Amino acid sequence: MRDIHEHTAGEDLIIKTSVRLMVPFIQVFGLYVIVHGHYSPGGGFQGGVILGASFILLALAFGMKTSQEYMTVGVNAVLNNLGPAIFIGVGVLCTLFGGLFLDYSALDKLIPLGPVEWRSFGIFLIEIGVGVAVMSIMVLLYWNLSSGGSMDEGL
Amino acid sequence: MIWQLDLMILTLVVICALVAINIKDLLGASVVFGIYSFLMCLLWAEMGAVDVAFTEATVGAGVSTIFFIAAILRTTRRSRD
Amino acid sequence: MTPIVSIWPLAAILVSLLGALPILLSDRQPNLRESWTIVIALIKLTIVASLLPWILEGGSYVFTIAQVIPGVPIELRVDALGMIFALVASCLWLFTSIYSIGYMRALNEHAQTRYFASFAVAISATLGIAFAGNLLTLYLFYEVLSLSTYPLVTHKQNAEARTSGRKYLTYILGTSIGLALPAMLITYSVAGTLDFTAGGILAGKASPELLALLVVLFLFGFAKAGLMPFHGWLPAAMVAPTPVSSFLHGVAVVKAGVFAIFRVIFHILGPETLQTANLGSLITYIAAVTVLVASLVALTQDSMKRRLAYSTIGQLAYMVLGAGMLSALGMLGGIMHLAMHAFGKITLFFCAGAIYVASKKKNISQMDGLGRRMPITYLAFFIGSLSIIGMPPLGGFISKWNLLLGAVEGDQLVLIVVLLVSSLLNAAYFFPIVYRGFFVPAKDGEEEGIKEAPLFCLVPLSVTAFVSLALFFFPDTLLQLARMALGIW
Amino acid sequence: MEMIVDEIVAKYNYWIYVVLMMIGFYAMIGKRNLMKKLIGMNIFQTSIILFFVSTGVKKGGGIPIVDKYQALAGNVDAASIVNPLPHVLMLTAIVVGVSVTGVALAVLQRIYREYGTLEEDEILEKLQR
Amino acid sequence: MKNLALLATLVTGALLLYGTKDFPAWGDPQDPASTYLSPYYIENAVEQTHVPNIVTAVLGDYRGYDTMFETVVIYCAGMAVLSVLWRKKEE
Amino acid sequence: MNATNLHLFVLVVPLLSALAINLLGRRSRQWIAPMVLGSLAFSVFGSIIIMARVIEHGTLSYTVGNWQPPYGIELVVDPLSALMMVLISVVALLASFSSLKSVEQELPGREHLFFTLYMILIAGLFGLVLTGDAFNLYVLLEITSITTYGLIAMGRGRAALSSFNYIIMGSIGACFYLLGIGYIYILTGTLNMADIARILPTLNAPVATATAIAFALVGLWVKMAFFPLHSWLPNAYSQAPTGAGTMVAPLMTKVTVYLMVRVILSMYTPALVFTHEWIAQGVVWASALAIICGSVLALGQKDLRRMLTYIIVAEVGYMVGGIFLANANGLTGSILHIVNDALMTLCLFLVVAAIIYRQGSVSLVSLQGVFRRMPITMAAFTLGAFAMIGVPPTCGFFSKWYLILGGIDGGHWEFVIALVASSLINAVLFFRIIELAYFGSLQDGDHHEHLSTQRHEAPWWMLSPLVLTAVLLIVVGLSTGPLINNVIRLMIPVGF
Repeated sequence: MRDIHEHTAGEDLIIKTSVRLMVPFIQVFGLYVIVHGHYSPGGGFQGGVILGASFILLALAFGMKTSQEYMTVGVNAVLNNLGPAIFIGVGVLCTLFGGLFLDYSALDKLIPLGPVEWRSFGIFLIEIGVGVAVMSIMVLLYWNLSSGGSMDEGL
Repeated sequence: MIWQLDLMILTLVVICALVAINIKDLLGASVVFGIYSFLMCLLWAEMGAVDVAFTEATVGAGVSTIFFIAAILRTTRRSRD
Repeated sequence: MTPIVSIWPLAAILVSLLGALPILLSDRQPNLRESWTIVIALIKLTIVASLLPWILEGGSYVFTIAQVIPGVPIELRVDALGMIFALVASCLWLFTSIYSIGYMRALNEHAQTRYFASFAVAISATLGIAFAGNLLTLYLFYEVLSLSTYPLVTHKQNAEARTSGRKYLTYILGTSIGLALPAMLITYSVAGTLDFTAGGILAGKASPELLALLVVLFLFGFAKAGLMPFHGWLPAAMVAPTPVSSFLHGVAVVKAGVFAIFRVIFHILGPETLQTANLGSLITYIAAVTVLVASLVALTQDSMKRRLAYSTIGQLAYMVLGAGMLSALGMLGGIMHLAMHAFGKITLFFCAGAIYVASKKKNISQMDGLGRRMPITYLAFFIGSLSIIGMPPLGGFISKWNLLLGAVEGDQLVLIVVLLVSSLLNAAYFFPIVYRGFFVPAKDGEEEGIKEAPLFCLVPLSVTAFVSLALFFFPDTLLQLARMALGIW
Repeated sequence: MEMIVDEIVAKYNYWIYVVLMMIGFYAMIGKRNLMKKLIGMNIFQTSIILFFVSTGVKKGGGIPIVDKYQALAGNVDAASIVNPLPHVLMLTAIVVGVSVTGVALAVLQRIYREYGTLEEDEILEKLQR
Repeated sequence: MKNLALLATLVTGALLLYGTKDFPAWGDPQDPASTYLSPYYIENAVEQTHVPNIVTAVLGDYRGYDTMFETVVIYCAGMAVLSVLWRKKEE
Repeated sequence: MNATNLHLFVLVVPLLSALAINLLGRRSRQWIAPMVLGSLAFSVFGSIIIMARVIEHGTLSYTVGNWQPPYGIELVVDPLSALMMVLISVVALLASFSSLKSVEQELPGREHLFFTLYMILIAGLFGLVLTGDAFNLYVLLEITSITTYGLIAMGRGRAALSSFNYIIMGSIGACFYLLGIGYIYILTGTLNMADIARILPTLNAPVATATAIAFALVGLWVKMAFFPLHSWLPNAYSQAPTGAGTMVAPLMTKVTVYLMVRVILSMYTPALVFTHEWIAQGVVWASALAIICGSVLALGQKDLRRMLTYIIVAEVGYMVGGIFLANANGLTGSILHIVNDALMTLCLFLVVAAIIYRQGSVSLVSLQGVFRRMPITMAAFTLGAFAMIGVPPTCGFFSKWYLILGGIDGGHWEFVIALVASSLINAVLFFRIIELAYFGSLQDGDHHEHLSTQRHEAPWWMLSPLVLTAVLLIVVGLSTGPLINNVIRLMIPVGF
């Protein structure tokens, strides 16, 4: 596995610099895809994958340790669970306010925005949940698959 | 929708699929599979399924290929068929 | 008369089933454990006896345990036929319990707790068979009986016991699942019910071919009745301790098989239906072959218990033969023989066990001169064998006489010959034992120190021998029950 | 003859999906390399997705994103927009596919750790020894 | 073995092809798939959810239950990979 | 909490607890047991309440997100699915007592991951039983599959390879099912099961309909390991961690059979599925073959767990055959057998777990004399074995009764013979083991005293669910009548 990193210094530098430059843009783009899923192609899943890909890119360019400085294993674990929890939580919340499961319009009783607006906002909420889950899981998958489960050194 | 384009991409897709399962080098196979996914993504975009195309672009051609490559580098590139 | 809904039949069954628990719990205290056994046996006999008067008046008891299949509940129904069997079984269990205590202690057997507990479960199942209200219930208890006797058969836990246990289960489970169960399902599918009904439930519903198939499936399916060629388990099962052989393989288990066949012939297939389809002779011929062959084989056996086992096979076939005559007298004889044979055969087994306890001898050829050392045992043995052969003044005579009358009435010459010949054969395999015991002198010094078996053994065998005798003079209750069972009083 | 040509023109792409499916399916059951089987599985899945997506196609239909204010005013022509339902279903199917692939790749690494090869024949040979 | 696989593939393929016989023509706006459920979504989604991307609307709301399980699927994949590749830390 | 949402909470509570277990169990093991047991206990109570309500009020329909079907996803709780919910929750609860103990022993450090997958699997099974939407069924099928892949691959040694085979076969199954649904979608334009059942018979597309039915059914058959598509099952189930086996083996195949019943009854309609008599007959023949082959293959096994997995293959044959007899008795028998077989398998697998916990192996050699060491466990095993053989009054007898009756009604004597033969083979199989366990090694003659007679019973965590299951076998057997009258009979379609 080590030989992959034995590139010439110049090549390595170019890759690292460009990745360093690209990653913030990719992340912003990912967020945009999640947030703008209502109006354009995209949504939680696609945005989540893009966000995850940015971390994967970091791991590819700088090694796994570096990517784990941006997102530690512990944070990743919390995000893993947080994503689905947001989704299911929103669903449960709807039932607590007297509606059926995932009936976002019931949340109108929580903050009166109007049932239809709440549907739109509810979709937004769950898209965030999906995004968080997908992002963290994609990173987790990459960490594990590329390190054979030890999650310390990558390719 | 342009049927000539459609047919051309479909042919390419079939060729890619055949190559992907017949190439002896697994790394090559997964790269070809990435191309296959990308062509699929074109096909879907052309069919009006923009969301699916976007997803396939990020997943099939992107993350999925990376996973394949990661796993192949951890295991072996060799394949007898 | 409308049946009385009563929980007592269930209680009679449950008392020994639940009784297995205190027996298991008092594992460490043999005295307590065995008093439990006797107490339970007494309670059981009392309950069964208390059911008798109402039955004699022509009534019956029913109790539904569970509704399992539409039209076929798990149901208990006490009628005259069941009462005979239940009475005989619960009565003899008491004697056997007492005998067991003497036998097991004298031989210092291992795992006595398991032994007594399994015994209790087995007797529950036996009563369940007797009180079953329909074929499904009967089948249920039949299977429970098969399985609960497995630990008893394999009690010794050695290689021989294992082989015998295998044989036992192969025959019993194989036939009941492979033959009786499909037969029962076909019956249900044709008749829509499985209730025991006087005159049968298949009248006018089944073709003669189907009936013939059912007869064969049922006869061999209830292999506990030991009809050849499915008799092999019985001699094999003789590796069990003698109380087990005596009670289960002289009374409970084998009679359960015969009883099941009775039920099927009387209350499922229906004598008249069979008569119309001319299937009586099918049953009688199957039985007659078994009667003769088993008696002949018994002659050649040297092991005491094996000889008794083959004798049992022959006698069981007598009962089936009686039922198969489909005439009132023949069927009466069959039912009576079920009771009479039970008392006679258990006496013989008790004696065999007593001889083993006292002398550790299993083979007839070694038993020269023992009769002088153990006169009471040998006298009881003599009485028992006379009853089985069918000599007056013993119970066996009544049943065999009726069988003979039934054969004469039906002009079935072959059967008359079979009955007479086999009685002669019976005599031929029993008398030598008695003769050797009393008149052939023992080899030098062999019988030193041999004396009568412990009292726990001796008393039961004397009592059963006495009952065999008494039944000749007071057979009225049994006869009345048997007539009621056949609806001809 | 006319009919056959019509049939071909109307359904040729269904046939191509079937060909893709067959390629994937063959790879799954016929190839002896476990990674190849996995690639075959992915091809199989994508072909099904393609099949589903194409059920939503309308000749001349637009993408399923409408103008909010026009839609609220009721100015949407359902016939001019492709069917969005298959797209939704297939998004889910893609996710399922990548999840299964991920798990399978992990399992493959375990197998490689255990046997040092990904060829089914070689593994079976090792197992017999 | 390979021939058997080829045979199975061909049989499956032939069945699938044969099954397309009754299909409506490809891209026909009048086929049941385009006329039964989808017009409802296209016409009402924006009104009922204020989301112009109909796919997102259907994904997030009408078939949100599916999407919930989609998320759970990917979560499961993560956990499965983690547990399958798990190694003791000392190693 | 609104009572109308109860059936959803039966599903959501295990799902949420899975997340919580993952998060909290990572820090401390102590969190795991209370959360697993608590949420499953909730599910048990919830599903019993639902069952009572369904019996009282009839089928309940639930629309997720308040979108009327067919636009939204509909959840349907009819008597059968209520029954399945009770079954799943009870089996899962009983199994998890044992799993908690055996996972602690086998997979230290991975317990939180194991139980996360485990709880999601249970939630997925609930979802499968509840759903009334064809595509949702696919998604849930994949959830249960992925969790099972993971659970199985956590085992040692060959487990990974078995898991991979399962992944390939499982994916083929799921893809076939999806193809079937795709065909249906093209033809009808809907995904709601009731809607499909309404539209499908009105269509004039026999070939495509037949293909759709065939593919969906074959897909499910792969998933349920119907002979000859069974090859993945024995390895997968016997090499899984013990804790996973106790849960997966009783439920997975049974729920898939349930799905087949559901798909046939309320999606494709029996009239369409059984149009061609020769197909139904062929399937019955195939299931007769499955029964015989499964049983015979079981005879050749030298390990108790492997033997049980082959028996599962045979039992799948029972259920599929019963359904394709296409008569009321056969269907009743199949549905009854789903319940009974789940309990029997649970009982036997709990025994396996208990023995493995104490001795580390259930190969036949290691079972010698185990009766002395673990009498209560083996007593329960004996009961489970009786149920498998079909000895009354254990529940196994009654479902077999109906199946045979169905075979007689339909004139399928090959099926009847197969059933009887498999009962006999089961008797041989189980008595072989009981004998081994009872007699021990007879190498050293009659000196049974010399065998290890040390009582070393499994811990109470494993023993109590085992005893309870054994008792349940008889209780369920005796309550067959009410079960049929109140639940199953309501599910038999008119004209059967």
